[in-house]
Amino acid sequence: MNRTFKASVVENKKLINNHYLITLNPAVKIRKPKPGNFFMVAVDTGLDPLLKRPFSVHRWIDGNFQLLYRVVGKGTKILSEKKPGNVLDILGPLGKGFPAPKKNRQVILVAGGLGVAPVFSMAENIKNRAPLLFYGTKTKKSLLLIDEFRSLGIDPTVSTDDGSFGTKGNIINVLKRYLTRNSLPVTRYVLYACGPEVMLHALSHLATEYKLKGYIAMEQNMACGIGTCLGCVVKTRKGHKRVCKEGPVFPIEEIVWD
Amino acid sequence: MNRTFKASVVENKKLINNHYLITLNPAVKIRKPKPGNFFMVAVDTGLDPLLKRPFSVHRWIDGNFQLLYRVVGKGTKILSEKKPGNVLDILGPLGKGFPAPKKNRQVILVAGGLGVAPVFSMAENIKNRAPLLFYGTKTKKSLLLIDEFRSLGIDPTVSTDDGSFGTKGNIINVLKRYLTRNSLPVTRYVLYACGPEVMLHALSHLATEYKLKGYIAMEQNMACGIGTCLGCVVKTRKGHKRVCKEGPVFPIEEIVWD
Amino acid sequence: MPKKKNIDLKVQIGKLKLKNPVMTASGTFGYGDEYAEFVDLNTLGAIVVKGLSLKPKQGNPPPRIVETPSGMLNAIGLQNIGINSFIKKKMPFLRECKTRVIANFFGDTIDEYVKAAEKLSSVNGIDALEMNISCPNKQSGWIIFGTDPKVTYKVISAVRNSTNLPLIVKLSPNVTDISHMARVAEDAGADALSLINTLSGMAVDIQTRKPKLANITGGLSGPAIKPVAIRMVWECSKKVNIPIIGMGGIISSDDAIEFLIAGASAVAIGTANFIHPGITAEIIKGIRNYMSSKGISSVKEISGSIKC
Amino acid sequence: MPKKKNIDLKVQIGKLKLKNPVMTASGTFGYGDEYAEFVDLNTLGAIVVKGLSLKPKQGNPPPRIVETPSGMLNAIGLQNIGINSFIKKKMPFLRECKTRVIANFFGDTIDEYVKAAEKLSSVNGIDALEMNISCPNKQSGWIIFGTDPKVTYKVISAVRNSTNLPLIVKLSPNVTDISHMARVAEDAGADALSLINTLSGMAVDIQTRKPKLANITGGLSGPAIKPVAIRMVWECSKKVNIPIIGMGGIISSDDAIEFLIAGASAVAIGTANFIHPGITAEIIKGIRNYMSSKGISSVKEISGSIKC
Ligand SMILES: Cc1cc2nc3c(=O)[nH]c(=O)nc-3n(C[C@H](O)[C@H](O)[C@H](O)COP(=O)(O)OP(=O)(O)OC[C@H]3O[C@@H](n4cnc5c(N)ncnc54)[C@H](O)[C@@H]3O)c2cc1C
Ligand SMILES: Cc1cc2nc3c(=O)[nH]c(=O)nc-3n(C[C@H](O)[C@H](O)[C@H](O)COP(=O)(O)OP(=O)(O)OC[C@H]3O[C@@H](n4cnc5c(N)ncnc54)[C@H](O)[C@@H]3O)c2cc1C
Ligand SMILES: Cc1cc2nc3c(=O)[nH]c(=O)nc-3n(C[C@H](O)[C@H](O)[C@H](O)COP(=O)(O)O)c2cc1C
Ligand SMILES: Cc1cc2nc3c(=O)[nH]c(=O)nc-3n(C[C@H](O)[C@H](O)[C@H](O)COP(=O)(O)O)c2cc1C
Ligand code: FES
Ligand code: FES
Repeated sequence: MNRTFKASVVENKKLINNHYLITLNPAVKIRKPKPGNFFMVAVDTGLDPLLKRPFSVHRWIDGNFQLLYRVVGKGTKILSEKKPGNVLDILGPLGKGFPAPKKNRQVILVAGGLGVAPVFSMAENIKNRAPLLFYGTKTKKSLLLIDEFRSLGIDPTVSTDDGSFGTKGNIINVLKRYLTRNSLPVTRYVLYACGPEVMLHALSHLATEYKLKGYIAMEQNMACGIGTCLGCVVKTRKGHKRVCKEGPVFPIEEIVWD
Repeated sequence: MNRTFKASVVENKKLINNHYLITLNPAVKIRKPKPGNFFMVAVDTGLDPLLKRPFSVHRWIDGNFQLLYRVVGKGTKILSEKKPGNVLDILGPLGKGFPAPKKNRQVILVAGGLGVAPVFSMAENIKNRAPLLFYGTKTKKSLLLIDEFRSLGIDPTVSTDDGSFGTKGNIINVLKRYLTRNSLPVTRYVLYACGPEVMLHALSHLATEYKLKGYIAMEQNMACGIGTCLGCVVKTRKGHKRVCKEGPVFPIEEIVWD
Repeated sequence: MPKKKNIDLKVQIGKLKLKNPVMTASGTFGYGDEYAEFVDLNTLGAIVVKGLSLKPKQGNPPPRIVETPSGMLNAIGLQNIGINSFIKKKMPFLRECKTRVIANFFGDTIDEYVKAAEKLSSVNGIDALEMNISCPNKQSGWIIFGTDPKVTYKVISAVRNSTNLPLIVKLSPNVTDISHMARVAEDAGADALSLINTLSGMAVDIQTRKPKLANITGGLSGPAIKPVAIRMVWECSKKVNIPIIGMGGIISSDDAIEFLIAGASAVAIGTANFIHPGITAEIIKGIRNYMSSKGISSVKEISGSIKC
Repeated sequence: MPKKKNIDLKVQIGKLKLKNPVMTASGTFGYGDEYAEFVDLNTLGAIVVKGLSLKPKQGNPPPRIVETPSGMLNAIGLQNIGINSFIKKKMPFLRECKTRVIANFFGDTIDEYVKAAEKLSSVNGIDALEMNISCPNKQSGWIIFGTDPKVTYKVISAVRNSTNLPLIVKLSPNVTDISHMARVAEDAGADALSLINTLSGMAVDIQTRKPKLANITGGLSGPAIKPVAIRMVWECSKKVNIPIIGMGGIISSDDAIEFLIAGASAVAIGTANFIHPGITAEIIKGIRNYMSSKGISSVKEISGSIKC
């Protein structure tokens, strides 16, 4: 199955300020993406913007897929203006997704901001494993998918920077407190996280401190999405690795932070 | 009244193969364009295509205006994909339109191909002067507006390159034959023409030969449309003149052909 | 961050004081008058007029412009009405504008440069000169003045000695080491540098197999060249002590601010005027908003503030 | 015009015979394998691999790429697996492809260039070498090999003397007179020229005031640079007798044909591979259609057919 295809917009819905959920219908049958996989999306037909934009798969529903995105620059702005019927050029699914958790592990999902998009996809996949979810955002208004998580049987532990919902403060501290209060041996936990760099960085400190294992999804500017431009590398203990190819999901201990 | 404005697409209708009629509704009240005036249209919001595209005003209907255009390159392709509700950035009306014909003159309108767009606008304006229309196209299928001309009381004399409608051959020859068969003194005629360069060139030869006066609408690549880039000049007997400012309509004898 | 109330947009280019750092790029704003309908000219930092020569010039035959991806090529061929007509027909209007007027000029020979500079220097209402050295030099086989350091030095010092007005030298970007040319210009007495002029480029019609411009090659401008321009401003600002006017592809206040951060003291808006005739005023507003939201009181604090 | 049936796409670059003029540009096609899914590699004129050095290179820290209007800046820093790993891990696959394999390489010193060339020349399945001289020269203060004619001549002749393979020299476009550099390369023994490499550029984040690339500056590629590339191909093709491989912003067969008309004998597709991984095959098809519709039987007739 070719990974270059066209997909038409089924729906492009504003969820909250600047956040959109787009549903795409591929013109051909495509591979089913795994949680943590991503698609490169050409938001327009001209030569500006030039490059495709990477977005994590959020949901896969009967051959259609959904992306959850935030308007941050010109590409996402243009994407937000797309209407049902518009057709987009897409490449994917790409990258290495989240590996399945080993048996007997207590899965801890950690989402920061829009990192919730792929984390939800993972949650859906392993809902029968009763994962825990730690989810932090700036403020109550930017919380997404709470009902959807609940309908998977997951009750999110939430924190907001301004305290407008859940605990006030950052979610890694909330997770830390949870771990200190809990008696399970750390080897029983496994982390699956996606969020802003500062959150992942803090999580990696926590993981080192508590000797936790787990996986994080990284972001980096991308040109090709298929491993050839070498543009998207991150520093790892084994040298530069490509987010689009060896990632976006990496074992948490592998990443070297500046 | 500012000549930079936004207009929303009311309708964007394919007339025949590659030819479209777009109806635009300005967001603010704009100056009423004259026949021969043109608008610069930004077909998209990105930086490619970069420049606005020039289009002659075709019709003005109660504050809305229509452009008649052909898909020839990337800008017009994108324009043809616009849907009702899409909003375009526009500059205009621009340029010098066709001057009103002097009293007692027999107006001869000459249109080649899509040159019919502004010629129709002129015809509408002076329909009470019983103008003659000579209209040439490649083939019967590319003839436009025949009914509309008739409803103005004008019965077009048509030629097609392939003879599929009207006389076979080019319209300037048809006009020439008409003139040779007619007894009106040449000073009674005045030409108003728009069409491909080769047609206008041939018309200017005819005008010289028959000492006919008249006006032709020229085209040239444009950047600004308001006279500042000096990009759109044509050679005239008085040096380079700007199509966007001194034109697009020029006295026929003024243009110097290579 | 607290929103600032007192925003100081004033900048100084040599002796020349501007109310704000936003100027127009030569050749893209005519002689100012055509734009009066779209932007309040009094709000501009300066108007730089279309390049002038001693005698009027017809310029190149058409076609003179062609669009390219996020850019355009032009080969106007420096068409202009000549200095005399400019003084007579355009200066009366420009003198009334509450902004600085900068006369861009050029010549075919060093002598023509000097004469043009002298003539323009005596005109009431011209606040500074910008000399365009991206023009072919008749005396050395029509090689561009601005690409041979020795010729560059010679023509600039000659002009320097013939005017007391602030002298801005507009460098050609089509060189191996722009910072070297910048130093040459500084040594020769330039009060400021404008960069960049257009990149030399070309386009071919694959149907006719003819160049799309009658002149064959032309100058590439617009957003496409911005990364090259930013790099050159940055390189030069590290090497010279005179102020730099940055230009090349500015289409928004973000772009203008990028040039300032990279090392420019002021910016000029070119091709963007063709696309949005009111863009200059919007860019001034955008710089003000940026400063306000960041709590920056003087635009001078932005210039060269890049953190490498 | 009658539609042609017999379309001959074959071209020759020095001794190197290609089945068609469409190659991949170094650094944009990896070592070929990643693209096998998107394009039948056997249909390509040649695969030019990512630039190789004697020892593996880590390259620059991220961020390494940033989009610009109709273009992108990259500062990969020549990350590569090194010649030994390339031979062991990548050549077995490439040897099986029914296309030409061109090894792009570079060094920090003339000696490294020579050693790399020698090593690559002994490898079964490598059909030609492309030397990238847009790299800093350790021995002369990290100034680019390709910007100083004397150094350029020296490094090319040294490599020339150490290989019998067709030697393609990839010129740096960041010079005042590209046609002079082209003649220098020809004199030094190059069998063909590749042009252009990326233009030096830069972008700054106005929020953080930091360069958007960790390396500060990077190379500009993509459609934005096409007009500069076309102009350089045209200028050089008038001055040298060796064939030119044109590249810089090709995104369609129309672009490729434009390069051929301007004077290129073959073309290379770079940044476009990132956007449409199957683009190379489409461009070959497009050239064929153009020839068919124009009644052109050999692609060689197109090369340099510009009418000025
Ligand atoms: C593997 C991966 C998955 C992602 N998943 C999502 C998602 O599910 N939802 C979502 O909203 N965003 C996601 N992002 C981030 C998203 O790709 C960027 O927000 C988007 O590319 C910004 O484009 P722009 O044109 O609006 O912004 P601009 O700032 O105008 O973009 C300029 C350039 O920078 C690149 N860029 C900017 N920000 C990022 C970023 N954070 N990561 C990578 N490239 C960037 C763009 O692709 C473009 O090339 C993901 C990124 C990666 C790498
Ligand atoms: C005063 C005037 C009035 C016009 N009126 C009409 C009209 O009513 N209907 C219509 O279909 N066309 C009209 N044209 C031509 C129209 O502007 C071009 O067909 C259009 O710009 C092509 O854009 P593109 O992006 O599709 O083509 P491309 O070839 O991709 O355009 C590339 C560049 O060339 C310019 N260009 C290409 N062809 C022309 C041309 N013939 N004239 C000027 N610039 C050109 C474009 O504006 C653009 O900058 C008019 C032109 C002028 C100057
Ligand atoms: C149509 C046109 C005409 C120009 N004429 C001149 C000129 O007469 N003198 C000059 O110094 N620069 C001239 N320039 C160069 C601009 O002033 C400016 O340096 C260049 O276009 C880059 O800026 P931009 O990308 O914002 O347009 C001209 C540019 C264009 C596009
Ligand atoms: C990400 C990237 C990596 C590149 N790496 C190399 C390289 O290793 N060696 C080289 O000679 N050129 C390299 N280039 C330059 C290209 O081969 C090509 O000359 C340039 O990108 C212009 O072509 P384009 O506009 O089609 O991309 C690289 C370009 C890009 C974009
Ligand atoms: S995006 Fe090109 S290697 Fe990852
Ligand atoms: S289009 Fe700029 S002067 Fe006419």
